[in-house]
This record gives sequence, structure tokens and C-alpha cells, in this order.
Amino acid sequence: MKQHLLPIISNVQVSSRYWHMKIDTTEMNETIEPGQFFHIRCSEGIFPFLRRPFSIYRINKEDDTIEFLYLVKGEGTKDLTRKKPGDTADLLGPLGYGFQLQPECDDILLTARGVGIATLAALAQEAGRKGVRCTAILSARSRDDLLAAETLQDFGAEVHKVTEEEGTSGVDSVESLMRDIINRKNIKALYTCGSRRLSRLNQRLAEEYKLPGEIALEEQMGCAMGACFACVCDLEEDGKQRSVRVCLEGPVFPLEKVVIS
Amino acid sequence: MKQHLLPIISNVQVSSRYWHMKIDTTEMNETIEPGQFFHIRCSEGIFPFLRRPFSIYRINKEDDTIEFLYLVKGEGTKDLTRKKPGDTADLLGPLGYGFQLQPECDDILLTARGVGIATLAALAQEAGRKGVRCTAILSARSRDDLLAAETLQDFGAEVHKVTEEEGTSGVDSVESLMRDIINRKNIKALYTCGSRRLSRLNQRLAEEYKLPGEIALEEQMGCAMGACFACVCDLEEDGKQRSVRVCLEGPVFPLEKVVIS
Amino acid sequence: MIAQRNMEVSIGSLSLQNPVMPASGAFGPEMHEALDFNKIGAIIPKSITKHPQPGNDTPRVCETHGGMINSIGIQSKGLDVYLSKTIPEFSAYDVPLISSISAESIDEFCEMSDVLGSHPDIDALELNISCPNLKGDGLAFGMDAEVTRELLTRVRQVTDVPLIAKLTPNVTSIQEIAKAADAGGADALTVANTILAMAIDTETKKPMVGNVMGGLSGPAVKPIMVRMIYQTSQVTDLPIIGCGGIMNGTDAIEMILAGASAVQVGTASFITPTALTDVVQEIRDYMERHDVKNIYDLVGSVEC
Amino acid sequence: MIAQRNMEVSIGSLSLQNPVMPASGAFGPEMHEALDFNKIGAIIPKSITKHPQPGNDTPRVCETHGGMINSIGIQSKGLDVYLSKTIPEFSAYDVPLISSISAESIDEFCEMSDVLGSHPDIDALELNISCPNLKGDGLAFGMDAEVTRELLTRVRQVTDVPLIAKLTPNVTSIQEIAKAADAGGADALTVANTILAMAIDTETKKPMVGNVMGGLSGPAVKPIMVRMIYQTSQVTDLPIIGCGGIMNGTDAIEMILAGASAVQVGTASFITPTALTDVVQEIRDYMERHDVKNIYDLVGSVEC
Ligand SMILES: Cc1cc2nc3c(=O)[nH]c(=O)nc-3n(C[C@H](O)[C@H](O)[C@H](O)COP(=O)(O)OP(=O)(O)OC[C@H]3O[C@@H](n4cnc5c(N)ncnc54)[C@H](O)[C@@H]3O)c2cc1C
Ligand SMILES: Cc1cc2nc3c(=O)[nH]c(=O)nc-3n(C[C@H](O)[C@H](O)[C@H](O)COP(=O)(O)OP(=O)(O)OC[C@H]3O[C@@H](n4cnc5c(N)ncnc54)[C@H](O)[C@@H]3O)c2cc1C
Ligand SMILES: Cc1cc2nc3c(=O)[nH]c(=O)nc-3n(C[C@H](O)[C@H](O)[C@H](O)COP(=O)(O)O)c2cc1C
Ligand SMILES: Cc1cc2nc3c(=O)[nH]c(=O)nc-3n(C[C@H](O)[C@H](O)[C@H](O)COP(=O)(O)O)c2cc1C
Ligand code: FES
Ligand code: FES
Repeated sequence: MKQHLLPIISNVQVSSRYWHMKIDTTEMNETIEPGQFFHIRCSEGIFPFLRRPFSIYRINKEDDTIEFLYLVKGEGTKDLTRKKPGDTADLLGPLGYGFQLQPECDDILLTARGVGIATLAALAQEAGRKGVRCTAILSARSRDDLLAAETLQDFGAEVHKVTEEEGTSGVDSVESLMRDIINRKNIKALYTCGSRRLSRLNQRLAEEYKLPGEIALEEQMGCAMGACFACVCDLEEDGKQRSVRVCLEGPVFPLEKVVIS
Repeated sequence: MKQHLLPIISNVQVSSRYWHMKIDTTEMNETIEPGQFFHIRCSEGIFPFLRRPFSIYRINKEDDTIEFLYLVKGEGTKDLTRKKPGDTADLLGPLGYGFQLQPECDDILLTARGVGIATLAALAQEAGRKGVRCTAILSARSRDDLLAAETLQDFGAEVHKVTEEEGTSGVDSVESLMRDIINRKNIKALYTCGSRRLSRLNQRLAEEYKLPGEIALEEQMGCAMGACFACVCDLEEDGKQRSVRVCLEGPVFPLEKVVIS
Repeated sequence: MIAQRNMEVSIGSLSLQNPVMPASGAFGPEMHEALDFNKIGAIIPKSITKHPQPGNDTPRVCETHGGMINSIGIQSKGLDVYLSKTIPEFSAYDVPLISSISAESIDEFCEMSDVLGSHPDIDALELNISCPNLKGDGLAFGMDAEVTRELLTRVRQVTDVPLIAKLTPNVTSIQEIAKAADAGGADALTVANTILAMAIDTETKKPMVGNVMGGLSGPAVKPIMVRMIYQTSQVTDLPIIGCGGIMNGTDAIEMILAGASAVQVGTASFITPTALTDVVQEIRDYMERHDVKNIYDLVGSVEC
Repeated sequence: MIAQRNMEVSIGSLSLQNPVMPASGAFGPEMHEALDFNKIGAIIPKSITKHPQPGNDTPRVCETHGGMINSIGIQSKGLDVYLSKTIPEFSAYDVPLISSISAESIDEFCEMSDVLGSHPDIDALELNISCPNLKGDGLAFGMDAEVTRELLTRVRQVTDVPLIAKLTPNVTSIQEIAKAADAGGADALTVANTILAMAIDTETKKPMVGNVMGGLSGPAVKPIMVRMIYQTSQVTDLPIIGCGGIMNGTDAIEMILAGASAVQVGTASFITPTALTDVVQEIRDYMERHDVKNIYDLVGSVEC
């Protein structure tokens, strides 16, 4: 957890709502794992005031770069789009704990929704690198939001797209799709991010199929350094609930333990 | 007094501390007079919060442009330097009452200090246009700050430069210079802007030589529309003081009436 | 076909075509060049005092993060000039005229309310019991519930026009002051005036405003005002006029959701002279977008 | 040769190497990765309660213009975990450790102060008598002068360590509360905690923080805090710890000129994790530039 001022290589719009930013990490000597995130200062002024958390979308060890995929939502992300190549990105991180790929889990299923796709892309990349077979269900409002699908395919993942636009993203349809994939592919672990409803579905199927799994959570953050207790959620272990900080103890947690409110 | 969104033609640094901005006023149908000012929004965000007042430096009726000369002082002017050709300038104005050039005053003396030079440049331009002979004493910290001297010379003014750097800007030296010019040139009116000490000197000499005169005042402003009473100063008339708003009733006032605190 | 959007609101017996009015002291007759006065809910000139008074030393304003401090004081030409000049200037417009009164004693409040309340062109009175710039280290009538109650009771006896008490936020419990103003007979509450503040120039070591302290306004204070509007709306049924930090229609809606039935816009006009009518239009847009027929469907409708 | 710049300040009998410390709740042990704890004036962990308590519903923070609202509540693992885990974690550093205490009654404040005050690793206590997130509509001990005096008097009886009363800004007269804390036996005052505030999402009509209201911090509140520091310094000789909105050394100097002898930095650390040590350095730079030998030459030296 350190503040890094790093050069921006590119920052471009990739679809109607999404942008993509690439950063030169030559000067940053840190190990970065899929599922970890950076707390980014989107503007120099005092508005927007706080940093914004963004998962790592791609980790390119070969050429010492990392990439972010972000949805333009409000003032912070709008300001981020103003950054130009050569400008400095102010990153705090890498933060939190990322995903675990267990050696015995050689076939995994990712279910991602919205900006959660960015988070799971890094995992698909890692899976590809480790020779783990990876299937991904990507859910979004519209086809246009699913630009990351290609990236995942490049990593070797089998991608299924579901959208509101096409009426294919309902929990019921996703459930049958997941069941079909789990059975057909002999899936060994589930990973999810980006939707409460899909998270509950993943929890249910994980229990039913006795699969391990992980979930990356998103919570409103203040410090992202474990200091402010803004980003808490509850875990249930041995029948007892305890509060954890998403920024410090997460954002990735065991799927079965998270209490989804 | 209207808000105008006008295209910026150029905005460039002209010396170590000064910038120059040129605006296309084709879309603004207003008569602008030397001494008037615009209240300019320097940034889009809420910081800096208030507009900043800037006198008109040059009024180019021929090609429908106006120019500002500004000193980079704090956050507002720093933000103003970020504007690029093609960007929009958000101007409120023209505001206030400008200088009066009386037909019988065919030889005038301007004494300007610092950013006051920008204010009096427009008057020199008007004088040149009207065939009024104009002499100007320009005072500044350093020679580098006196870039406007050339502009005034282009307008036909005889320019005397005094600076701290050269030790020539003390009130005493300026006083002998003024006396010399007043006598030699048969000066008919005095105009001043930008310095309390020079204003007092002008008041004193105006009284002694029985010359009419005008002064352009600078006061911290809120609204610049006469609404908030932030920008007041006192005038003394017939032995009685009354408070006036610089933005509405000024910024130009009769030299002899202003109470300089 | 576009559905009717009813933006009319009532302040006591007074009906406004829409809920947007200027904040006293941040509005002047000269602004008519930039703004169509006939399109706002009401006009409120700067607070008037009985006798002429000069206001405070300059500098009178300074900027802060997301706001400004003013220490104008109540610079005023006195009641006579107000009656002979200010009122005619404003009564030419087709919207209600609300006079803001500042006074040094309860008696003086009564005296002025009597005069102004019986003037045919004045539709309501706003009692500025909160100006933090008065002599006495920022103390104001509105800092004491008992004084507030008595002040309202006494003024209520001399006039029948709607009385709006403009509360100060510089109190431990705005609820207590609100209840006192209600008990005294106020018809509405403006929540709230500026927050007492101070800034120092670290280079000169001098206070940034001549009067050492002044009132903080602008977006920086909005979350405090929204809280106070919400708290006040919990303890009184009086209409609340939200004030402090409104820059756009969304800010106005936020205050309305918190419990305000009208709003005042001050400092925003310094940045955008058409802020008042912009806010009217943006409230209307919001009502369209959310299909709200009547502005009162929004008042206090925050879902806690 | 560079002249000595003496930045040492005293909080009662406690001496700090420099006047910069974290604000409670905006600082955690994990920050040591980004920040050299040995370079700051003191360490203050988040307020501790006697019993474990869960804190408030999420979302717990939201942004405002120039600031943020937090409704964390005092999420706490209770005194036992604090003694066994938190204190050892921090006492490894070479700077004084100040414990911030939050309690539900005067008795509980006494009980906790007794335990913590007699702990060898704890150098001073900050009594958080101002947390606006407590049950009861934002009420706090520090809103009542009499309660404040009694609370300080009682705690004073159980411990000899320096006692810092952290005042709430949500009061009519911070001077009255400051005098009461002084009379009760406080050694210093922190001026001040967050300002009670509220924000509403106009699209969902829901409050932006789970607890409806929360505390406003950040640069937006700085002018209010500077005013309160100035006012407090007029009525008491106790050292004042300025807090609220400091983003850099200039802000710290502003509070020091207003009357503070030390400062706390909270939210700024969320934006720049090295904010605390940056502020130390920037104060030193200011002292160089203005040739100030001793920080005390600046304390309260605003020229009004
Ligand atoms: C661990 C984590 C990883 C994330 N990864 C990505 C990613 O890879 N790509 C992506 O597009 N988005 C990601 N997000 C979401 C992203 O942080 C928000 O979309 C962003 O903060 C919105 O900021 P804004 O200023 O544009 O919008 P605003 O208008 O300011 O806020 C819009 C909404 O964004 C959320 N938000 C604002 N500030 C914060 C904050 N400090 N912390 C959390 N949420 C906030 C709030 O719910 C708010 O209502 C991630 C969030 C978390 C917690
Ligand atoms: C009628 C008038 C005409 C002016 N003409 C020119 C001009 O032609 N060229 C030029 O360079 N400067 C001019 N000035 C001065 C110019 O307005 C200030 O230098 C500018 O506002 C500084 O803003 P800043 O944000 O850069 O500095 P800041 O750091 O914000 O302020 C620096 C100082 O500038 C002054 N200032 C800040 N805001 C205002 C304000 N709203 N009104 C008045 N003063 C303020 C204050 O004294 C402040 O201490 C004029 C001022 C007035 C009143
Ligand atoms: C320059 C200025 C002068 C003011 N004068 C008065 C006044 O005379 N009477 C009054 O009741 N309020 C006065 N106020 C307070 C405003 O009416 C309003 O309460 C405050 O500015 C908050 O609203 P805003 O944030 O929209 O500006 C003044 C405010 C400013 C900025
Ligand atoms: C997330 C957060 C949590 C806080 N928790 C506490 C707390 O537990 N005890 C306390 O006395 N103050 C708490 N505060 C208030 C701060 O200590 C400080 O008074 C306030 O944030 C103003 O300072 P700043 O503007 O520098 O942040 C908290 C503030 C924040 C932002
Ligand atoms: S964001 Fe501060 S603890 Fe997680
Ligand atoms: S700046 Fe508002 S009256 Fe002049």
C-alpha cells in the first residue's frame, strides 16, 4: 500500500460507457494479483474529493504495464477520462487480497456483471497463464457494454454473453446457463463479481454442487487503507457473524461466507 | 450586464508573470468602454468559487475582439491560463462605468502600476483613436512586467517606465517625473490605476495644478452586479462621505472625490 | 401532451408561482438585466435596518473551499430610502415582495414590521434574527429560543402579513429555535442563514475579511443545511424555506426532499446570474423526469 | 547554517516533537506502509468503546463539495481487544500514544479512563465527548456545558494523564463548552469534531449514508473550525488542538495563527497517505521562510 505517481500510456473510450486506461508500472516494484485494486485520484482539485477504487483489469508483466477498464458513472470517472497519455496517474495500491486459483481447480466458471467484468478479466488472464480452463458468463445492460468479452476470449476463456437488451440476463436464465456449464464442463470452482442477485445465485449453486468459490465485493470506500471502517461487510463463520473491511481483508472473500444483504 | 459565452482566440504567456487573452466578441452586441471590466469565471468547477474581475485591455472594434492582460496571482488566474484557443470564456459584463475623455483635454497623463497598466492601456487606445496626446508612466516590480509599454507606444503614447528593480519607482521620483511632464506637456487631465501611493500623489498634484482626473479602483468583489455590497469605497462630496459600490458606480471615479484609505 | 406540473407553494397565506426566491443580500435590482424577475417565486431585497448604517470594513468577502465568507454587515440606507426607493423599484414586478428586516431590539423589529407590514406592496416579512455579523461576537436573537419566541410573539401582534423567521445555523438545537418561532406565531422558517466562519491569510497573518469573522455560504455548507431542514421538519409543520449552498435544481430538490417547501438561492447568482431561473427550470425538469404532478409530492419525501 | 526551528509543543505535561497528529478514526496501523509514524507528533487510534459495538449501516461515507460525510459510528472491538492488540501495535513507535475514548455515560468514561490512563504505554487521553453519531439524534455530552464540566471533573479524579476534551462544533457557544471543560480540569481541547450533516440522493430519495445523518469533515468545514479555534482561544489558556479540514501545512499554520498549538489531520490522509508528514514538513518550510524560531511564536498571532 503505497502512493505511486506513474505515467499514463493511453486512456481511451472503448464503448459508449466504458473507458480503458493503460499505465506504465516500470517504476513500481510491487507484485499485483488479480482481484486486487488501486485507489485512484481522479482529479487534482478537491472535487471530487475522495479517491475512487478500481480493480486491475489486466496485468502485463512482460511489458511492465497494468490496465484498467472503467465505467463512466459520475464526476470522478468523468474526470479520469480527461487524463491524457503522458499525464500522471496517482495510484494508491495495490490494495487488498486477490483471487486464489487452487491447483486442483482446473476448470472454473466466472459470473460477472457490469464493472465486475473488469475485476474477473484479470482472473481469466491468470487462469489462461496457468493453463486453467475458464468459462465466463458476462452480464450487462447492453451488448455495447460487453467489449471486455474479446479480452477474455483472448485469454482463452469461453464466453457467454447475457444482456437486459436481449432479455437473457434474468436470474432464471443465468441459473440454467450456469447449471448447464457446471455439468457439461465439470466446473471445480465459482467466481463472481458485480451483482447481488448473481452472487446469491452463485452461493446457492456452490452449496448445491459443493463447489468452492470466491466473490469480489464492492463497497463505498473512504481510505482504502483499513483505517476508516467505511467499507465493511459481514462474514458468517461457524454460525457467527463478524464484520470485515472490504479494502483490507477483501475485496475477494470466500463465496460461502459473505452475508449478502 | 449579461453572461456571455465567447470563443477564446488566443491565450498566451507574454512575460514571466503575465498572460494575454484574446476573445472573439462577434456574438456579443455590447458597447465596451475603456475602464469597464468583465467578471470572468476562471474554472468550471467550484474552486476557485467566485468569478474574478479583469479590466478590458484592448477593444478592437475593427475585428470584433477584446483583449485582457492578466497577472498570474493565485488559483483563479492560474486556472485561466489553462484555457486554450477554441475554449469558451465565461464573461459577465461589460460592467461599470469607464473613463471619460473630455474634448477639451487634449493632453493627458496616465500613471499606472502593476495590473493597473492593463486598465489604462484601453484608455491610451481610446486617446490614440481620438487624437488625444497621451503620456504614460508605467510602474512595476521589474522591467519584465512592463511588456504593455509597447502596446501603449503603438497607441501613440509617450511611455516612461519606472521599476523597483531599477530603483526608479519611489513616490518621490515619480512625483518629479510627473511634475516635469505636467509642466512640459501642458497636461489637462490625470488618470491613474493600480497603486494607493500613486493615487494619493495624483490627488495631490491634481489639486495643486487644478487638473481634473479619474481613478480606476480595485476592490475585492463578490457579485460585480451591485447586489452584494462587497466592493465598497467612500467618496467625499461637499464635505460629506458616502459609500459607493466599485462594481456598479465605478470602477472609475473622479480622482478628487475618492477617499483613499 | 405534457402533463401539468404544479410548482405553486404557500408561505402562510401567501401563494408563490414556484418555490424559488433569492436569498437576502445576494440579490439586487440591477440583476434584472441578466434575470427575468417575473419568473421567480418571490423577490427579497437585502435586509433593511431602521437607520442608515455603513456596514463593515473591507475586504468584505473571501473565498473558501466550496464557499465564501462575507462580512458585509447590514449596509443600509435606512427605512425611509427603502420605502421611497427600493420598494417602488421592485413592486413593478409581478411576483410577491418579501421584505427582510434586521433590527437591534425587539421593539425595533416591531416598529419596522408595523411600517413594512402595512405597506400595500409588501406581501410578507422575513425577520433576519440570525445575522452573525452584528456587534457582540456574532451573537444573534435567533440563538436563544426564549428570545425568538418573544420576538415572534411581539411582531405577530403588530402585523397580519406572513412572517418568516430566518433562523441561524449557529445553534446547538435548531429544533428548539424552530419550535419557539412556531410557538411565537411564525408562518414559515428560513433554514438557515450563514455559518459563522473565519479565514486567515497566512502570509500577512491578517483575517481575510475586515470584520475578522463572517458568514459562510455556498456549496460547502449545503450538507449542514439539509440536515437542519430535515431536523426542523421533524418538529414543526410550518413551511420551511431551505437556504444555503444551492447551486442548481438538484440541490433544491435535495432540500425539498429533506422537508423544505421553498428554497432561496444566494451565492450561486454571483457565479451564474441566471441561477434563480435556472433552478426553477431544473426543478421542472426533475418533475417531468420523475413524473411528479405537484411539488408538494416531493416535500419531505426522503426515504429514511 | 540553518537555524534551529523548534516545533516542540506541550499538551499538559506531555511533550510532542511536533504539533501534527492524526485525527481519531482517520488513522490505522496499516498506514505504516505509506507513512513513517515516528515522524509525527503523536498517535491517536480510533475512539474505543468499553464493549464491542458494530457501527452503523452502510453506506457509511459519502462525498460533498469539499468534504465528506461519515456515519461510521464507533465500530469497536471493545476495551479488551484494544488493550491486548491495538496498544501493542502502536506502542512500538517512538511517539506518544493518545487514546481516544467514547463512552455512553460519565461512569463509563471514568471507568475507561482509569484503565487506559494507568496503562504504561498510554500517554494521554482524548475524551470524545462530541461524536455526533451516537443514538439520540446526534446529541453528545459536549453539547451541554454543565455535563461537560462534570464529565471532566469526574474523569480528572481517576487519572493523572493529560486529558484532552474533543469538543463538538454543533453548539451555540463553543466558548461556554471550552470554559466548562477547562473548569472541569481538561489539559487541552481539540477543536473540533465533525459537523452534523446530511445528504440525499435525489434519484433514489434515500439518504446518502445509512445512518441518515453523519459528520462532515474536510476542507469545507475549515473556516468554521478556524473561527471556533479563535473563539476558544479568547476564553481559555488551555492548549488547543485544531482539527477539521487541514489538507496541507498552510491550513495547519492558519489554525495555529488562530490559536491552536497543535493540529490533527484526518480526511486528508485518505487522499494523500503521507499527509501527516507532509504537513510537518510544510510547517517547517513556513518557519524557514518566515524565519520563525519557535512554533509558539506563531500560536494565536493572527493580527486582528
Ligand atoms: C474494490 C472495487 C473495485 C472496483 N473496480 C472497478 C472497475 O474495475 N471498473 C469500474 O468501472 N468500476 C469499479 N468500481 C466501482 C467504481 O469505484 C465506481 O464506479 C466509482 O467510484 C464511481 O465514481 P464516480 O465519481 O464516477 O461516480 P459518483 O457519481 O461519484 O458515484 C457514483 C456511485 O459510485 C459509487 N462510488 C462513489 N465513490 C465511491 C468510492 N469512493 N468507493 C466506492 N464506490 C464509490 C457510489 O455508489 C456512487 O453512488 C470498483 C469499486 C470497488 C469498491
Ligand atoms: C475592477 C478590477 C479590474 C481588474 N483588472 C485586472 C486586469 O486587467 N488584469 C489583472 O491581472 N488583474 C486585474 N484585477 C485584479 C484581479 O481581479 C485579481 O488579481 C484576481 O482576482 C486574482 O485572482 P486569483 O484567483 O489569481 O488570486 P487569489 O489568490 O484568489 O487572490 C489573490 C488576491 O487577488 C484578489 N482577489 C481575489 N479574488 C478577487 C475578486 N473576486 N475581486 C477582487 N480581487 C480579488 C485578492 O486580493 C486576493 O488576495 C482587477 C481587479 C478589479 C477589481
Ligand atoms: C454577500 C452576502 C450578503 C448577505 N446579506 C444578507 C442579509 O442582508 N440578510 C440576510 O438575512 N442574509 C444575508 N446573507 C445570507 C444569505 O441570504 C443566505 O442565507 C446565505 O448566503 C446562504 O445561501 P447561499 O449559500 O445560497 O448563498 C448574505 C449572504 C451573502 C453571500
Ligand atoms: C471516517 C471517519 C471516522 C471518524 N471517527 C472518529 C472517531 O472514532 N472518534 C473521533 O473523535 N472522531 C472521529 N472522526 C472525526 C475526525 O477525528 C476529525 O475530527 C474530523 O474528521 C475532522 O478532521 P478532518 O477534516 O481533518 O478529517 C472521524 C472522521 C472520519 C472522516
Ligand atoms: S475504505 Fe477505509 S477501511 Fe476500507
Ligand atoms: S461586487 Fe457585489 S456589489 Fe460590487
